[in-house]
Amino acid sequence: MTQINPEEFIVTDFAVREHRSLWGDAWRRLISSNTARLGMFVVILFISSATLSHFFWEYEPKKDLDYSLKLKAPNLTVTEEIPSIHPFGTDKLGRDIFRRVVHGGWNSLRVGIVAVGISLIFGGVIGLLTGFYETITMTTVERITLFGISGFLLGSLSAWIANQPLQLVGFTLLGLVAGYFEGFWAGQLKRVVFFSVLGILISAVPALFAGSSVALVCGVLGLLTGIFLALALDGRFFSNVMMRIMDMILSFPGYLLAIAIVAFLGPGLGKGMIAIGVVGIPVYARLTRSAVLSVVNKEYILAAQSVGESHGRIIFRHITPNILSPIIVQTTMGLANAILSAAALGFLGLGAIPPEPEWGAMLGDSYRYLTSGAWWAVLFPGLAIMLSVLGFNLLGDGLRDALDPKLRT
Amino acid sequence: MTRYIIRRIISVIPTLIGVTFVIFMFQRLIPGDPAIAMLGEHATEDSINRIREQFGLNRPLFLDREALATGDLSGFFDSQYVNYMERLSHLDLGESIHRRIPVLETLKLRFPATVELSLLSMIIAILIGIPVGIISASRRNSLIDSVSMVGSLIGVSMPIFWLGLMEIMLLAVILKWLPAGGRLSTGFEINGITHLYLVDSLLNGDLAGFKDALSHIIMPAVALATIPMGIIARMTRSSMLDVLQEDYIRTARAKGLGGRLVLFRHALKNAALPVVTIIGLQAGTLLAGAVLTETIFSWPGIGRWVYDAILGRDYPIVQGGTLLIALIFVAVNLIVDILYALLDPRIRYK
Amino acid sequence: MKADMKKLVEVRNLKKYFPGSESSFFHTGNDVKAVDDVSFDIYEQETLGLVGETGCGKTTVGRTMLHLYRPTAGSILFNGVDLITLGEKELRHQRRKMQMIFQDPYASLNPRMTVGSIIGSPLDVHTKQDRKTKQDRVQELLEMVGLNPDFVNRYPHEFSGGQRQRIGIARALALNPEFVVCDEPISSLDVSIQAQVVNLLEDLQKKLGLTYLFIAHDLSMVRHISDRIAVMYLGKVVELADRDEIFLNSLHPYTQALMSAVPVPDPDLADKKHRIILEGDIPNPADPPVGCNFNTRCPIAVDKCFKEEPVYRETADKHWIACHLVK
Amino acid sequence: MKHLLEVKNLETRFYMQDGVVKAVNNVSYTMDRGEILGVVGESGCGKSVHALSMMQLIPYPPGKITNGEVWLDGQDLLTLSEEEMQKVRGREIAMIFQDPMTSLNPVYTVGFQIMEALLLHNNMSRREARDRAGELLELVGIPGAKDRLDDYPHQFSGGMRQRAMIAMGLSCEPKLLIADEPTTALDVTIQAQIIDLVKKLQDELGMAIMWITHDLGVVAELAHTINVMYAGSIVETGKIHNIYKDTKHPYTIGLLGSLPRLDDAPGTELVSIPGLPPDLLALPEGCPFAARCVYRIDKCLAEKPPLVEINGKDHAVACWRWEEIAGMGSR
Repeated sequence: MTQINPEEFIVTDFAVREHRSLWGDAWRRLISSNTARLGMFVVILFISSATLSHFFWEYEPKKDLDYSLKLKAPNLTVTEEIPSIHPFGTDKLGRDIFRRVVHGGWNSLRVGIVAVGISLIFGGVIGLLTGFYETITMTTVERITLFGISGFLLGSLSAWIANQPLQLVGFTLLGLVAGYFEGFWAGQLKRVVFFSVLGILISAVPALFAGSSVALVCGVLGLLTGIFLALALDGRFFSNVMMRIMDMILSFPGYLLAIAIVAFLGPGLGKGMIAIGVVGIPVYARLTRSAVLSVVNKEYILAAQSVGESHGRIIFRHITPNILSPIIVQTTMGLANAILSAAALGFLGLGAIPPEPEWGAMLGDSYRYLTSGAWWAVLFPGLAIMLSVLGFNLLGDGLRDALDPKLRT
Repeated sequence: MTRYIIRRIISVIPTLIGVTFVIFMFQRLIPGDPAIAMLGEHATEDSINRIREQFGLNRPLFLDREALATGDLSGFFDSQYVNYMERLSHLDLGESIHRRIPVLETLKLRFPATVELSLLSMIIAILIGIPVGIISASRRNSLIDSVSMVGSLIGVSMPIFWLGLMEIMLLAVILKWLPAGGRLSTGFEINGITHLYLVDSLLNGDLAGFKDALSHIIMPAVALATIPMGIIARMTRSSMLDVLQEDYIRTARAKGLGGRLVLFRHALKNAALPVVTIIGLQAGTLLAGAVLTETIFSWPGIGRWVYDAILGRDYPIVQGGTLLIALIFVAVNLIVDILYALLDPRIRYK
Repeated sequence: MKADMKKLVEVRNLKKYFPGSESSFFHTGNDVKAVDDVSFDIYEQETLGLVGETGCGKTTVGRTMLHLYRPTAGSILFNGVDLITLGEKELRHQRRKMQMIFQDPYASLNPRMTVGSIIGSPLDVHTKQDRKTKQDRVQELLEMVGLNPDFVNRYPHEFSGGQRQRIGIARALALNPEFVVCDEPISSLDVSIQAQVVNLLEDLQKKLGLTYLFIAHDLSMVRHISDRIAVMYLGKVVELADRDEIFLNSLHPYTQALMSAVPVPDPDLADKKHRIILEGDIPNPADPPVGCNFNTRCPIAVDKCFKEEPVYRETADKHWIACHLVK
Repeated sequence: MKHLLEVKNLETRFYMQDGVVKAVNNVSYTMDRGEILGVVGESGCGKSVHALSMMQLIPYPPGKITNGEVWLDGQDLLTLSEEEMQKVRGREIAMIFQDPMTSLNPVYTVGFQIMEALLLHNNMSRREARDRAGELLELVGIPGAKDRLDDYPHQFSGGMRQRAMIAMGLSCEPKLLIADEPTTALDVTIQAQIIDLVKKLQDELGMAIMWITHDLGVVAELAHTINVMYAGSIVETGKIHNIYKDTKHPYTIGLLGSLPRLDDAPGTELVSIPGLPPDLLALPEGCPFAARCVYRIDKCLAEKPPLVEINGKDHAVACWRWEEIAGMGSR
């Protein structure tokens, strides 16, 4: 009975499939869905038309004025009455709507990118730090910085009251000491008493020069700071505090907050971008945090720790590449929302300052003429908003299916 | 369960304080001086000081450290913020600068209009969004599925204000079926306990009034409902798809349950959980969207009123209006959380 | 058991408590006592099996020994050095000597990194070697674990479960460690692949003189690979002895029940086996029973077991036991 | 005596994006009343898919039963419409699944989920159904069964949930209970409880049980007959003793060889099967196990061996060289 001896036994140890990276697979899936292709087409059209027109199609909004062409319907042939072709017709100042719509695209693109940029950078960093330090225990250096900063922040109130910036130094030092000696009498009453006494010394004593009641108030604040620093401050507490702040901002309806910010800061595209960006921060913070939490509990992070990789390397080599998928999807959808919000602000007169071409503002100026039949002045800017927003949303939807294929069995 | 509700209510308090603080801070962020804005550029020096005194604008923002230095503890706390919170605690929202009417009065007057509009558009969004989501989930990758999903994407990408204008153009200007704006035609009078015209007119059996109120509200409601409708449809679909892949659905089918029973009894109740949360969030977007719709349809709600106040720098109204909208938003989310706990026994019996 | 061998790792009264769900900032709710006062030694080039069911704390012991979790109490001596006293820099240096292999082949490799960089990352962290030497070392490691060196640029998702576990092993061996914690390395593999990985681990132990802590819930595989076996229940070691001593005359009722519950792949033996079926469920680790933590399910529990915790002590022939009724 | 269940060349395909997965490749076997059949194989061998195919629970798309007949008590299940199939599921054939944590609906009480099956298949009032559910929970050994009817699944431990699943499966006295890896997710001591319970219930109620698992030990303790599956087809089938004592197929030999035995002499090396599990997207022409088989000859690569009966129904094997392969016997 012949039995092949295992040594020279050729085992096809690898079913031959061509080498494919994860991003390659995702791209193939993206291309295969037609809604995603449609979305990509619209987005590319929008971006290229906006940038090309901005750099290569001269347009001076201030000089563009021609009362003779006021509110003309769209015409594709030159007639004696209308010397030039206006595919989208003209608005109340006789300006060619087509040209302004194309140039308006550049402003919407700018608002979208800057606003989403603000939300992504701030929200992303907050989400990354809270998610990471909620699970991974801090190294001494990280703990000391956290304690130091908390000491500084809490101390600033008493320093302001006593009008003595020196107290700030004292409080920060208190924080650093509490952070460094975390093990010292850990979890015992003695530690709380020790640090609260120190807190009172730092705040009340110097405040005595400013007045007895000032010293009293500062002393109370010092006591509270001491107790706070004595308790085991850790990543979880830091994450909870940050998330509560995010909830607070999120409890404000987005539009309204943006409107309030812009109204208070005054109209203008730049302020609009900041407003929409700030409103978006909590959305990205929560999204990034949940993505980080799903990655940080995986075993390859524990493996990285067991090899002794530094936190920085773990964050950039292991965590960031694996949380990109949900962030890419949210960024695409975020761009869509930013364009929509910018247009809304423009419509309310809080966005771009006329005569700057901006779709929302164009709608806002011309909707009064609707009842007198000038439908084209309202139709085309609105259509431009909807199509560009739809394009980004379609692309975002396609990206979600491509990057996280669990839904496609 | 009650422990969970109490904990949820307690956790809302810091958010509320935070919201009032944020609104207070916005108030003080304005470039320029509110007193001048109220009286106009060329007001006299002392009249400005009188206004500042009257509105307590010259008190320090938070804490008065000079007063403390002189040993006056109560003076220490006598600051704009503390007074603001004090007045807030007994619902004194101050007076409108331009019209001298207490903010609360106008609020009470205009609030029902916004509630009626938001409520109706939310009902429309739910009644259309959820069924569309369920149907496209149960017939995955079919024609209906892709049509409804692209449709809901269009809904989500729709600029409300533009849709409103298109509605007016088509239905009011060209076809003249519906009135272009306002809440009620002249000559109609509907008053009742709820101040919601549709409800009151039905209660009083005033059909003509109901028809007129409906013809006024339908266009803004549809405009306002498009975005939430799209979001709810998409969320229902993805939540149903997730649930339909769970093991207990396979167990239900293995027991011999028919497709319909599996879908509506086993899948829907689990899929409802994330949908309820989304509906809560949508309430916020609705209230904010009201500002736009009310402007186009000249709807006498608080959205339009706050917007005008913002432009007119009428701070008490801005403060009162935004605070009310934020409070509604927080309240709706609290209700959603409690509803979530009722639906999901895993939270009820911790 | 090689009596004269040097102790490589000594675990002294190790405790690891996790904050319970209710514990918030102010009051600590009932802590989950994942590991509650565990002590044992591991000798050089030995394989100590650590066996137990869900919630017994075996994985936590493995991870706390490498200071991946900070111990709540007790100490871990590695080559006589107590890890708790080491600063972060020295501890990182010490990690070269002690490595870990993980359970889930699909979660223990970074899906976005190539196999070459996964295996090479320990070298990046600890050595200043140039790219060429690192690449050669990675190729050598791949061959050592029976994988084709050309796979260097492939991604984890292109491999089967067994192959991924080999990549994990190669990563663990990159820095020539002395001690490797194998945390259920074969539990999520198919039977035929398990045997391949176990044979590989045994060959590597002989070739490189490694010391293993082999954690698993599959008693028959642990018996096959270990020199000595420790049985854990609800955070405590209930019995520790030589492999044959545990199987031929185990003393603790839980060990006996555990062994009788393991299904034997032989119909004749299966019928003859004296069957001990434990009643009830494994208690909640957040509030373990008073006295001996096995008293809720122990067939021979007496009232002393419900009052006092049994002392973990050594009987004559290096057979450690924690039970009142065993002399 | 006619067989309870007769499966004839059952074939299931999954049409995926990167190719067609041949999950089940003409599987044929029979089961009698009261028989406990062990279906054994590694992951991806099609053991669960073949059971789901019989119950027509394969999600279409992407799965599709492309061939075969499944005769249960003189009725070919594959020809039934969905409505007719619903009358069979739960009443004639019941199925319980692997992961107790997710197999019960978290938002309904355990009592309700058991009563649901009872009310569906026999016309009894809610009161009767509730009492019957209580009895069933007692039957499967859940302490204080009567007042646990209104508890939710998350208030049960893993072992308790699996018992509740068994109670649900047996509620309408099915002729065949399919258990798809019911104890894989449980601890050894809890698994022993469940196996002991299933044996008792089988004696009492006399239903046939198909126990799907990858654990050869559990099958040895429980089953009368065994089907060993590899890459979607049966490679060896027969009575327990023949398979364990007189193993013929190289794959079964390899499986038994790679299992550590409690009674092994120290230092015996495990005989592992070389190579990789089969890639169902690119199944080879000949015998699927050829790539990893030490007894491989050219014929194995060319043609797929049929299932040949050695002595009647008691032992059959699908291998060209089964005569030459020395009887494995117990090591």
